[in-house]
Amino acid sequence: MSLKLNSSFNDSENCWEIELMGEIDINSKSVLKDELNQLNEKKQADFIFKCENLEYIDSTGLGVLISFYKNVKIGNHTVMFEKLKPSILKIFSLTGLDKIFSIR
Amino acid sequence: MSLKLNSSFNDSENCWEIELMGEIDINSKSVLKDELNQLNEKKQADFIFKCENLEYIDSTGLGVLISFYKNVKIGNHTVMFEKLKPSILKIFSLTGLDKIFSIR
Amino acid sequence: MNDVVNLSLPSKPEYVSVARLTASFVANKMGFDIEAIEDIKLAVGEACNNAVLHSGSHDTYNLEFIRNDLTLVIEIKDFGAGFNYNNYVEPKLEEPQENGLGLFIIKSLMDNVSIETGEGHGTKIIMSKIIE
Amino acid sequence: MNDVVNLSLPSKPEYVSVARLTASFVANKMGFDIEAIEDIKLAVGEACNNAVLHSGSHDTYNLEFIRNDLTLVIEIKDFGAGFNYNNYVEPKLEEPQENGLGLFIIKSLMDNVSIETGEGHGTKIIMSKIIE
Ligand SMILES: Nc1ncnc2c1ncn2[C@@H]1O[C@H](COP(=O)(O)OP(=O)(O)O)[C@@H](O)[C@H]1O
Ligand SMILES: Nc1ncnc2c1ncn2[C@@H]1O[C@H](COP(=O)(O)OP(=O)(O)O)[C@@H](O)[C@H]1O
Repeated sequence: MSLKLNSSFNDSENCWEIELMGEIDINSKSVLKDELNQLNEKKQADFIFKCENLEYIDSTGLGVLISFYKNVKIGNHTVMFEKLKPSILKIFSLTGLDKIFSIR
Repeated sequence: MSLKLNSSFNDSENCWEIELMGEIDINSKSVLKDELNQLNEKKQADFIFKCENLEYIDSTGLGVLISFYKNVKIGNHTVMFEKLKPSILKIFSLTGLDKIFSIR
Repeated sequence: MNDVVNLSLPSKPEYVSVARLTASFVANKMGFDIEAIEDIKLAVGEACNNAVLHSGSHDTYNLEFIRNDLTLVIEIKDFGAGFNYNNYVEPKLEEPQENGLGLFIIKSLMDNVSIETGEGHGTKIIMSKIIE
Repeated sequence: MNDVVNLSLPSKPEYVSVARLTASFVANKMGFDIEAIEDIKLAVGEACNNAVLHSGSHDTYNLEFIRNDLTLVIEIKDFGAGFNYNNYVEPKLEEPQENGLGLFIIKSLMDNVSIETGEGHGTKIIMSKIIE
Protein backbone atom coordinates (compact mmCIF):
# COMPACT_ATOMS: atom_id res chain seq x y z
CA MET A 1 0.00 0.00 0.00
CA SER A 2 1.33 3.42 -0.83
CA LEU A 3 0.58 6.89 0.50
CA LYS A 4 -2.53 8.93 -0.21
CA LEU A 5 -2.92 12.56 0.78
CA ASN A 6 -5.96 14.81 1.05
CA SER A 7 -5.19 18.47 1.71
CA SER A 8 -7.52 21.38 2.24
CA PHE A 9 -7.39 24.79 3.85
CA ASN A 10 -9.73 25.28 6.79
CA ASP A 11 -10.71 28.96 6.64
CA SER A 12 -12.50 29.18 9.97
CA GLU A 13 -9.56 27.64 11.87
CA ASN A 14 -7.00 29.22 9.55
CA CYS A 15 -4.98 26.05 9.14
CA TRP A 16 -4.05 23.38 6.64
CA GLU A 17 -5.71 20.03 7.20
CA ILE A 18 -3.94 17.03 5.69
CA GLU A 19 -5.36 13.56 5.79
CA LEU A 20 -2.60 10.95 5.66
CA MET A 21 -3.60 7.48 4.41
CA GLY A 22 -1.41 4.43 3.95
CA GLU A 23 2.33 4.24 4.38
CA ILE A 24 5.00 6.90 4.60
CA ASP A 25 8.24 5.16 3.84
CA ILE A 26 11.46 5.42 1.85
CA ASN A 27 9.42 5.08 -1.33
CA SER A 28 6.59 7.54 -0.65
CA LYS A 29 8.26 10.17 1.54
CA SER A 30 9.04 12.51 -1.36
CA VAL A 31 5.32 12.71 -2.17
CA LEU A 32 4.72 14.01 1.35
CA LYS A 33 7.71 16.34 1.26
CA ASP A 34 6.66 17.96 -2.00
CA GLU A 35 3.06 18.39 -0.91
CA LEU A 36 4.02 20.01 2.40
CA ASN A 37 6.44 22.41 0.77
CA GLN A 38 3.84 23.41 -1.79
CA LEU A 39 1.16 24.05 0.83
CA ASN A 40 3.56 26.03 2.97
CA GLU A 41 4.55 28.19 0.01
CA LYS A 42 0.93 28.79 -0.88
CA LYS A 43 0.05 29.95 2.61
CA GLN A 44 1.92 29.84 5.88
CA ALA A 45 -0.34 28.60 8.66
CA ASP A 46 -0.78 25.92 11.30
CA PHE A 47 -0.85 22.33 10.08
CA ILE A 48 -3.16 19.58 11.30
CA PHE A 49 -2.45 16.02 10.21
CA LYS A 50 -5.37 13.60 10.36
CA CYS A 51 -3.86 10.18 10.90
CA GLU A 52 -6.78 7.81 11.40
CA ASN A 53 -5.76 5.88 8.28
CA LEU A 54 -2.02 6.27 8.53
CA GLU A 55 -0.78 2.69 8.79
CA TYR A 56 2.98 3.03 8.81
CA ILE A 57 5.77 5.58 9.08
CA ASP A 58 9.49 4.90 9.18
CA SER A 59 12.50 7.07 10.06
CA THR A 60 12.72 8.51 6.56
CA GLY A 61 9.10 9.68 6.91
CA LEU A 62 9.79 11.06 10.40
CA GLY A 63 12.77 12.89 8.89
CA VAL A 64 10.46 14.66 6.44
CA LEU A 65 8.18 15.71 9.30
CA ILE A 66 11.09 16.95 11.40
CA SER A 67 12.60 19.09 8.68
CA PHE A 68 9.17 20.41 7.80
CA TYR A 69 8.58 21.21 11.45
CA LYS A 70 11.75 23.28 11.51
CA ASN A 71 10.49 25.25 8.49
CA VAL A 72 7.08 25.89 9.96
CA LYS A 73 8.52 26.76 13.36
CA ILE A 74 10.42 29.65 11.80
CA GLY A 75 7.04 31.22 10.99
CA ASN A 76 5.91 30.41 14.55
CA HIS A 77 3.14 28.05 13.52
CA THR A 78 2.23 24.74 15.14
CA VAL A 79 2.08 21.21 13.77
CA MET A 80 -0.60 18.96 15.20
CA PHE A 81 -1.29 15.24 14.79
CA GLU A 82 -4.75 13.78 15.31
CA LYS A 83 -5.84 10.17 15.89
CA LEU A 84 -2.47 8.46 15.59
CA LYS A 85 -2.66 4.67 15.74
CA PRO A 86 -1.03 3.10 18.80
CA SER A 87 1.88 1.65 16.79
CA ILE A 88 2.69 5.07 15.34
CA LEU A 89 2.22 6.91 18.61
CA LYS A 90 4.74 4.47 20.03
CA ILE A 91 7.34 5.55 17.45
CA PHE A 92 6.61 9.23 18.08
CA SER A 93 7.26 8.67 21.81
CA LEU A 94 10.31 6.50 21.22
CA THR A 95 11.97 9.14 19.08
CA GLY A 96 10.91 12.13 21.21
CA LEU A 97 8.64 13.57 18.52
CA ASP A 98 5.72 13.63 20.94
CA LYS A 99 7.67 16.44 22.65
CA ILE A 100 7.92 18.72 19.61
CA PHE A 101 4.60 18.01 17.94
CA SER A 102 1.15 18.59 19.42
CA ILE A 103 -0.75 15.33 19.56
CA ARG A 104 -4.41 14.83 20.26
CA MET B 1 -5.56 -13.63 4.29
CA SER B 2 -7.10 -16.98 5.13
CA LEU B 3 -10.56 -18.44 4.67
CA LYS B 4 -13.65 -17.54 6.67
CA LEU B 5 -16.92 -19.45 6.45
CA ASN B 6 -20.44 -18.60 7.56
CA SER B 7 -22.94 -21.42 7.25
CA SER B 8 -26.66 -21.47 7.99
CA PHE B 9 -29.65 -23.52 6.96
CA ASN B 10 -32.34 -21.61 5.11
CA ASP B 11 -35.59 -23.29 6.15
CA SER B 12 -37.88 -21.56 3.69
CA GLU B 13 -35.68 -22.44 0.72
CA ASN B 14 -34.63 -25.76 2.23
CA CYS B 15 -30.96 -25.26 1.44
CA TRP B 16 -27.60 -24.66 3.03
CA GLU B 17 -26.24 -21.16 2.57
CA ILE B 18 -22.48 -20.79 2.92
CA GLU B 19 -20.72 -17.48 2.76
CA LEU B 20 -17.12 -17.86 1.56
CA MET B 21 -14.71 -15.08 2.52
CA GLY B 22 -11.01 -14.80 1.74
CA GLU B 23 -8.85 -17.39 0.06
CA ILE B 24 -9.39 -21.09 -0.63
CA ASP B 25 -5.95 -22.51 -1.27
CA ILE B 26 -3.65 -25.39 -0.45
CA ASN B 27 -3.51 -24.15 3.13
CA SER B 28 -7.20 -23.52 3.83
CA LYS B 29 -8.94 -26.11 1.63
CA SER B 30 -9.28 -28.69 4.43
CA VAL B 31 -11.30 -26.17 6.47
CA LEU B 32 -13.78 -25.98 3.58
CA LYS B 33 -13.78 -29.73 3.02
CA ASP B 34 -14.51 -30.54 6.67
CA GLU B 35 -17.27 -27.94 6.91
CA LEU B 36 -19.03 -29.16 3.77
CA ASN B 37 -18.88 -32.79 4.83
CA GLN B 38 -20.29 -31.92 8.24
CA LEU B 39 -23.17 -29.92 6.81
CA ASN B 40 -23.98 -32.63 4.31
CA GLU B 41 -24.04 -35.23 7.07
CA LYS B 42 -26.28 -33.06 9.21
CA LYS B 43 -28.81 -32.59 6.45
CA GLN B 44 -28.75 -33.40 2.76
CA ALA B 45 -30.03 -30.45 0.74
CA ASP B 46 -29.15 -27.98 -2.00
CA PHE B 47 -26.10 -25.80 -1.39
CA ILE B 48 -25.79 -22.11 -2.16
CA PHE B 49 -22.35 -20.51 -1.93
CA LYS B 50 -22.27 -16.74 -1.48
CA CYS B 51 -19.03 -15.57 -3.01
CA GLU B 52 -19.08 -11.79 -2.86
CA ASN B 53 -16.03 -11.81 -0.61
CA LEU B 54 -14.25 -14.81 -2.03
CA GLU B 55 -10.94 -13.38 -3.24
CA TYR B 56 -9.04 -16.41 -4.47
CA ILE B 57 -9.43 -20.08 -5.26
CA ASP B 58 -6.82 -22.42 -6.69
CA SER B 59 -6.99 -25.91 -8.17
CA THR B 60 -6.79 -27.56 -4.76
CA GLY B 61 -9.86 -25.57 -3.72
CA LEU B 62 -11.65 -26.41 -6.96
CA GLY B 63 -10.81 -30.06 -6.27
CA VAL B 64 -12.65 -29.86 -2.96
CA LEU B 65 -15.69 -28.38 -4.69
CA ILE B 66 -15.65 -31.02 -7.43
CA SER B 67 -15.47 -33.97 -5.07
CA PHE B 68 -18.15 -32.39 -2.91
CA TYR B 69 -20.31 -31.88 -5.98
CA LYS B 70 -20.05 -35.58 -6.77
CA ASN B 71 -21.23 -36.40 -3.24
CA VAL B 72 -24.16 -34.03 -3.39
CA LYS B 73 -25.12 -35.13 -6.89
CA ILE B 74 -25.66 -38.65 -5.62
CA GLY B 75 -28.53 -37.31 -3.51
CA ASN B 76 -29.72 -35.33 -6.57
CA HIS B 77 -29.22 -31.91 -5.04
CA THR B 78 -27.81 -28.82 -6.74
CA VAL B 79 -24.80 -26.67 -5.97
CA MET B 80 -25.14 -22.99 -6.74
CA PHE B 81 -22.61 -20.13 -6.70
CA GLU B 82 -23.69 -16.53 -6.24
CA LYS B 83 -21.80 -13.30 -7.00
CA LEU B 84 -18.50 -14.76 -8.10
CA LYS B 85 -15.81 -12.13 -8.76
CA PRO B 86 -14.70 -11.85 -12.40
CA SER B 87 -11.29 -13.40 -11.71
CA ILE B 88 -12.89 -16.45 -10.11
CA LEU B 89 -15.64 -16.77 -12.71
CA LYS B 90 -12.83 -16.85 -15.25
CA ILE B 91 -11.28 -19.90 -13.55
CA PHE B 92 -14.66 -21.62 -13.33
CA SER B 93 -15.11 -21.16 -17.09
CA LEU B 94 -11.53 -22.12 -17.90
CA THR B 95 -11.85 -25.42 -16.06
CA GLY B 96 -15.40 -26.20 -17.22
CA LEU B 97 -16.87 -25.86 -13.75
CA ASP B 98 -19.40 -23.35 -15.01
CA LYS B 99 -20.96 -26.34 -16.83
CA ILE B 100 -21.51 -28.49 -13.73
CA PHE B 101 -22.33 -25.81 -11.17
CA SER B 102 -25.24 -23.38 -11.31
CA ILE B 103 -23.95 -19.83 -11.31
CA ARG B 104 -25.94 -16.66 -10.82
CA MET C 1 19.37 -3.88 -15.95
CA ASN C 2 16.52 -6.18 -14.96
CA ASP C 3 15.19 -6.15 -11.43
CA VAL C 4 15.29 -9.59 -9.89
CA VAL C 5 13.48 -10.74 -6.74
CA ASN C 6 14.53 -14.08 -5.32
CA LEU C 7 12.54 -16.00 -2.76
CA SER C 8 13.16 -19.31 -1.08
CA LEU C 9 10.34 -20.84 0.95
CA PRO C 10 9.85 -23.87 3.17
CA SER C 11 8.00 -26.64 1.29
CA LYS C 12 4.87 -26.19 3.39
CA PRO C 13 1.34 -25.10 2.46
CA GLU C 14 1.30 -22.13 4.82
CA TYR C 15 4.08 -20.24 3.01
CA VAL C 16 2.61 -20.42 -0.49
CA SER C 17 0.78 -17.17 0.11
CA VAL C 18 4.11 -15.32 0.54
CA ALA C 19 4.91 -16.30 -3.04
CA ARG C 20 1.51 -15.08 -4.22
CA LEU C 21 1.89 -11.78 -2.36
CA THR C 22 5.30 -11.22 -3.91
CA ALA C 23 3.99 -12.10 -7.37
CA SER C 24 1.09 -9.64 -7.00
CA PHE C 25 3.42 -6.94 -5.78
CA VAL C 26 5.91 -7.25 -8.63
CA ALA C 27 3.17 -7.55 -11.27
CA ASN C 28 1.43 -4.50 -9.85
CA LYS C 29 4.63 -2.42 -9.83
CA MET C 30 5.25 -3.38 -13.45
CA GLY C 31 1.86 -2.03 -14.42
CA PHE C 32 -0.11 -5.19 -15.22
CA ASP C 33 -3.87 -4.67 -15.01
CA ILE C 34 -5.98 -6.31 -12.31
CA GLU C 35 -7.01 -9.27 -14.44
CA ALA C 36 -3.41 -10.04 -15.39
CA ILE C 37 -2.28 -9.68 -11.78
CA GLU C 38 -4.87 -12.26 -10.71
CA ASP C 39 -3.72 -14.57 -13.52
CA ILE C 40 -0.09 -14.31 -12.44
CA LYS C 41 -0.97 -14.81 -8.80
CA LEU C 42 -2.90 -17.98 -9.55
CA ALA C 43 -0.24 -19.39 -11.89
CA VAL C 44 2.42 -18.83 -9.24
CA GLY C 45 0.16 -20.37 -6.60
CA GLU C 46 -0.36 -23.49 -8.72
CA ALA C 47 3.36 -23.93 -9.36
CA CYS C 48 4.09 -23.56 -5.64
CA ASN C 49 1.33 -26.05 -4.80
CA ASN C 50 3.04 -28.56 -7.08
CA ALA C 51 6.44 -27.95 -5.50
CA VAL C 52 4.91 -28.48 -2.06
CA LEU C 53 2.62 -31.42 -2.90
CA HIS C 54 4.52 -33.41 -5.53
CA SER C 55 8.23 -32.72 -5.22
CA GLY C 56 8.53 -35.06 -2.27
CA SER C 57 11.12 -32.71 -0.82
CA HIS C 58 10.44 -31.44 2.67
CA ASP C 59 13.01 -28.72 2.58
CA THR C 60 12.68 -25.57 0.48
CA TYR C 61 11.95 -24.43 -3.05
CA ASN C 62 12.89 -21.27 -4.92
CA LEU C 63 11.16 -18.57 -6.87
CA GLU C 64 12.76 -15.99 -9.11
CA PHE C 65 10.85 -12.99 -10.43
CA ILE C 66 12.62 -11.28 -13.30
CA ARG C 67 11.27 -7.92 -14.30
CA ASN C 68 12.11 -7.30 -17.85
CA ASP C 69 10.74 -4.11 -19.35
CA LEU C 70 7.34 -5.39 -20.54
CA THR C 71 7.76 -9.04 -19.60
CA LEU C 72 7.58 -10.67 -16.19
CA VAL C 73 9.45 -13.97 -16.10
CA ILE C 74 8.93 -16.24 -13.10
CA GLU C 75 10.90 -19.39 -12.39
CA ILE C 76 9.77 -21.85 -9.74
CA LYS C 77 12.27 -24.54 -8.96
CA ASP C 78 12.16 -27.44 -6.55
CA PHE C 79 14.79 -30.03 -5.70
CA GLY C 80 12.45 -32.97 -5.40
CA ALA C 81 11.36 -36.08 -7.27
CA GLY C 82 10.63 -34.55 -10.67
CA PHE C 83 8.30 -36.40 -13.03
CA ASN C 84 8.10 -37.75 -16.54
CA TYR C 85 6.48 -34.95 -18.48
CA ASN C 86 5.91 -37.25 -21.48
CA ASN C 87 3.26 -39.02 -19.43
CA TYR C 88 1.40 -35.81 -18.67
CA VAL C 89 -2.15 -35.69 -20.00
CA GLU C 90 -4.31 -32.60 -20.13
CA PRO C 91 -7.47 -32.73 -18.00
CA LYS C 92 -10.74 -33.68 -19.72
CA LEU C 93 -12.88 -30.70 -18.85
CA GLU C 94 -16.15 -32.50 -19.66
CA GLU C 95 -15.47 -34.92 -16.79
CA PRO C 96 -14.26 -32.78 -13.90
CA GLN C 97 -11.70 -34.53 -11.69
CA GLU C 98 -10.44 -33.55 -8.26
CA ASN C 99 -6.85 -33.38 -9.54
CA GLY C 100 -4.86 -32.53 -12.59
CA LEU C 101 -5.88 -28.90 -13.17
CA GLY C 102 -2.71 -27.15 -11.98
CA LEU C 103 -0.44 -27.23 -15.03
CA PHE C 104 -3.44 -26.68 -17.31
CA ILE C 105 -4.33 -23.49 -15.42
CA ILE C 106 -0.75 -22.25 -15.55
CA LYS C 107 -0.51 -22.83 -19.30
CA SER C 108 -3.88 -21.18 -19.89
CA LEU C 109 -3.14 -18.03 -17.91
CA MET C 110 0.48 -17.30 -18.82
CA ASP C 111 1.80 -16.30 -22.24
CA ASN C 112 4.72 -18.69 -22.23
CA VAL C 113 5.40 -21.75 -20.07
CA SER C 114 8.23 -24.23 -20.17
CA ILE C 115 8.96 -27.11 -17.84
CA GLU C 116 12.29 -28.76 -17.15
CA THR C 117 11.84 -31.91 -15.12
CA GLY C 118 12.96 -35.49 -14.94
CA GLU C 119 12.49 -38.25 -12.43
CA GLY C 120 14.91 -37.64 -9.58
CA HIS C 121 16.07 -34.29 -10.92
CA GLY C 122 13.67 -31.78 -9.46
CA THR C 123 11.36 -29.55 -11.46
CA LYS C 124 11.80 -26.07 -12.85
CA ILE C 125 8.86 -24.29 -14.38
CA ILE C 126 9.49 -21.03 -16.22
CA MET C 127 6.49 -18.88 -17.02
CA SER C 128 6.18 -15.43 -18.44
CA LYS C 129 3.55 -12.84 -19.15
CA ILE C 130 3.75 -9.72 -21.26
CA ILE C 131 2.03 -6.44 -20.49
CA GLU C 132 -0.53 -5.73 -23.15
CA MET D 1 13.77 -28.08 12.01
CA ASN D 2 13.54 -24.31 11.68
CA ASP D 3 11.56 -22.80 8.86
CA VAL D 4 13.70 -20.39 6.84
CA VAL D 5 12.47 -17.82 4.33
CA ASN D 6 15.09 -16.21 2.13
CA LEU D 7 14.52 -13.10 0.11
CA SER D 8 16.80 -11.15 -2.18
CA LEU D 9 15.64 -7.73 -3.38
CA PRO D 10 16.88 -5.06 -5.75
CA SER D 11 18.52 -2.18 -3.83
CA LYS D 12 15.69 0.19 -4.66
CA PRO D 13 13.15 1.97 -2.46
CA GLU D 14 10.12 0.46 -4.16
CA TYR D 15 10.91 -3.11 -3.12
CA VAL D 16 11.36 -2.46 0.60
CA SER D 17 7.68 -3.10 1.18
CA VAL D 18 8.08 -6.70 -0.04
CA ALA D 19 10.46 -7.22 2.87
CA ARG D 20 7.98 -5.67 5.28
CA LEU D 21 5.11 -7.78 3.95
CA THR D 22 7.17 -10.94 4.35
CA ALA D 23 8.23 -9.94 7.85
CA SER D 24 4.61 -9.31 8.88
CA PHE D 25 3.52 -12.60 7.39
CA VAL D 26 6.14 -14.70 9.17
CA ALA D 27 5.66 -12.88 12.47
CA ASN D 28 1.90 -13.31 12.22
CA LYS D 29 2.18 -17.05 11.47
CA MET D 30 4.47 -17.47 14.49
CA GLY D 31 1.83 -15.95 16.73
CA PHE D 32 3.33 -12.57 17.62
CA ASP D 33 0.71 -10.06 18.75
CA ILE D 34 -0.18 -7.00 16.68
CA GLU D 35 2.15 -4.66 18.55
CA ALA D 36 5.11 -7.00 18.11
CA ILE D 37 4.29 -7.51 14.43
CA GLU D 38 4.38 -3.74 13.90
CA ASP D 39 7.71 -3.54 15.75
CA ILE D 40 9.23 -6.26 13.58
CA LYS D 41 7.88 -4.71 10.41
CA LEU D 42 9.40 -1.34 11.25
CA ALA D 43 12.75 -2.77 12.32
CA VAL D 44 12.99 -4.72 9.06
CA GLY D 45 11.96 -1.63 7.10
CA GLU D 46 14.69 0.44 8.76
CA ALA D 47 17.38 -2.15 8.04
CA CYS D 48 16.28 -2.35 4.41
CA ASN D 49 16.28 1.46 4.14
CA ASN D 50 19.89 1.46 5.29
CA ALA D 51 20.85 -1.24 2.79
CA VAL D 52 19.22 0.78 0.02
CA LEU D 53 20.39 4.25 1.09
CA HIS D 54 23.84 3.71 2.57
CA SER D 55 25.35 0.54 1.18
CA GLY D 56 26.27 2.29 -2.06
CA SER D 57 25.55 -0.93 -3.89
CA HIS D 58 23.05 -0.70 -6.71
CA ASP D 59 22.52 -4.38 -7.02
CA THR D 60 20.67 -6.51 -4.47
CA TYR D 61 20.58 -7.25 -0.76
CA ASN D 62 19.39 -10.29 1.17
CA LEU D 63 17.03 -11.04 3.98
CA GLU D 64 16.77 -14.26 5.94
CA PHE D 65 13.87 -14.99 8.27
CA ILE D 66 14.57 -17.86 10.63
CA ARG D 67 11.62 -19.18 12.55
CA ASN D 68 12.81 -20.76 15.67
CA ASP D 69 10.13 -22.03 18.02
CA LEU D 70 9.55 -18.84 20.05
CA THR D 71 12.19 -16.64 18.44
CA LEU D 72 12.18 -14.94 15.09
CA VAL D 73 15.69 -14.18 13.86
CA ILE D 74 16.08 -11.85 10.89
CA GLU D 75 19.33 -11.18 9.06
CA ILE D 76 19.62 -8.33 6.58
CA LYS D 77 22.82 -8.34 4.60
CA ASP D 78 24.11 -6.01 1.94
CA PHE D 79 27.27 -6.18 -0.13
CA GLY D 80 28.02 -2.47 -0.12
CA ALA D 81 30.33 0.05 1.50
CA GLY D 82 29.93 -0.92 5.13
CA PHE D 83 30.77 1.65 7.79
CA ASN D 84 32.83 2.12 10.92
CA TYR D 85 30.45 1.21 13.70
CA ASN D 86 32.84 2.66 16.31
CA ASN D 87 31.95 6.10 15.01
CA TYR D 88 28.22 5.53 15.43
CA VAL D 89 26.54 7.91 17.86
CA GLU D 90 23.04 7.52 19.21
CA PRO D 91 20.62 10.29 18.25
CA LYS D 92 20.01 13.10 20.77
CA LEU D 93 16.26 12.89 21.16
CA GLU D 94 15.99 16.39 22.70
CA GLU D 95 17.23 17.89 19.43
CA PRO D 96 15.37 16.06 16.69
CA GLN D 97 17.40 15.60 13.50
CA GLU D 98 16.25 14.55 10.06
CA ASN D 99 18.60 11.57 10.07
CA GLY D 100 20.14 9.07 12.41
CA LEU D 101 17.05 7.39 13.85
CA GLY D 102 17.16 4.07 11.98
CA LEU D 103 19.55 1.95 14.04
CA PHE D 104 18.18 3.48 17.24
CA ILE D 105 14.65 2.38 16.31
CA ILE D 106 15.81 -1.12 15.43
CA LYS D 107 17.64 -1.52 18.74
CA SER D 108 14.69 -0.15 20.67
CA LEU D 109 12.08 -2.43 19.10
CA MET D 110 13.93 -5.74 18.85
CA ASP D 111 15.08 -7.93 21.74
CA ASN D 112 18.55 -8.55 20.37
CA VAL D 113 20.49 -6.75 17.66
CA SER D 114 24.00 -7.27 16.41
CA ILE D 115 25.80 -5.60 13.54
CA GLU D 116 28.71 -6.91 11.53
CA THR D 117 30.14 -4.24 9.29
CA GLY D 118 33.40 -2.74 8.18
CA GLU D 119 34.35 -0.20 5.55
CA GLY D 120 34.32 -1.97 2.19
CA HIS D 121 32.95 -5.21 3.62
CA GLY D 122 29.20 -4.79 3.44
CA THR D 123 26.88 -4.82 6.43
CA LYS D 124 25.00 -7.61 8.13
CA ILE D 125 22.46 -6.82 10.81
CA ILE D 126 21.02 -9.66 12.84
CA MET D 127 17.96 -8.94 14.91
CA SER D 128 15.67 -11.15 16.88
CA LYS D 129 12.47 -10.98 18.84
CA ILE D 130 10.97 -13.47 21.24
CA ILE D 131 7.25 -14.18 21.60
CA GLU D 132 6.17 -13.15 25.07
N1 LIG E 1 6.95 -29.91 -9.03
C1 LIG E 1 6.56 -31.18 -9.33
N2 LIG E 1 7.28 -32.24 -8.86
C2 LIG E 1 6.90 -33.51 -9.18
N3 LIG E 1 5.83 -33.82 -9.92
C3 LIG E 1 5.07 -32.80 -10.39
C4 LIG E 1 5.40 -31.45 -10.14
N4 LIG E 1 4.49 -30.66 -10.74
C5 LIG E 1 3.62 -31.49 -11.36
N5 LIG E 1 3.96 -32.80 -11.16
C6 LIG E 1 3.26 -34.00 -11.68
O1 LIG E 1 2.36 -33.58 -12.69
C7 LIG E 1 1.03 -33.96 -12.34
C8 LIG E 1 0.02 -32.93 -12.85
O2 LIG E 1 0.16 -31.73 -12.12
P1 LIG E 1 -1.03 -30.68 -12.12
O3 LIG E 1 -1.50 -30.45 -13.50
O4 LIG E 1 -0.54 -29.47 -11.39
O5 LIG E 1 -2.21 -31.36 -11.33
P2 LIG E 1 -2.28 -31.89 -9.82
O6 LIG E 1 -1.23 -31.16 -9.05
O7 LIG E 1 -3.65 -31.59 -9.35
O8 LIG E 1 -2.03 -33.36 -9.90
C9 LIG E 1 1.04 -34.12 -10.85
O9 LIG E 1 0.05 -34.99 -10.40
C10 LIG E 1 2.44 -34.67 -10.61
O10 LIG E 1 2.48 -36.06 -10.83
N1 LIG F 1 23.79 -0.90 5.59
C1 LIG F 1 24.63 0.16 5.78
N2 LIG F 1 25.67 0.38 4.95
C2 LIG F 1 26.49 1.44 5.14
N3 LIG F 1 26.34 2.33 6.15
C3 LIG F 1 25.33 2.16 7.01
C4 LIG F 1 24.42 1.08 6.88
N4 LIG F 1 23.51 1.16 7.88
C5 LIG F 1 23.83 2.25 8.59
N5 LIG F 1 24.92 2.85 8.09
C6 LIG F 1 25.60 4.08 8.63
O1 LIG F 1 25.12 4.34 9.94
C7 LIG F 1 24.51 5.63 10.00
C8 LIG F 1 23.35 5.63 10.97
O2 LIG F 1 22.27 4.88 10.44
P1 LIG F 1 20.80 5.07 10.98
O3 LIG F 1 20.83 5.06 12.47
O4 LIG F 1 19.94 4.05 10.35
O5 LIG F 1 20.37 6.54 10.54
P2 LIG F 1 20.21 7.15 9.07
O6 LIG F 1 20.01 6.01 8.14
O7 LIG F 1 19.05 8.05 9.15
O8 LIG F 1 21.51 7.91 8.82
C9 LIG F 1 24.15 5.95 8.57
O9 LIG F 1 24.07 7.34 8.34
C10 LIG F 1 25.28 5.30 7.79
O10 LIG F 1 26.41 6.12 7.78
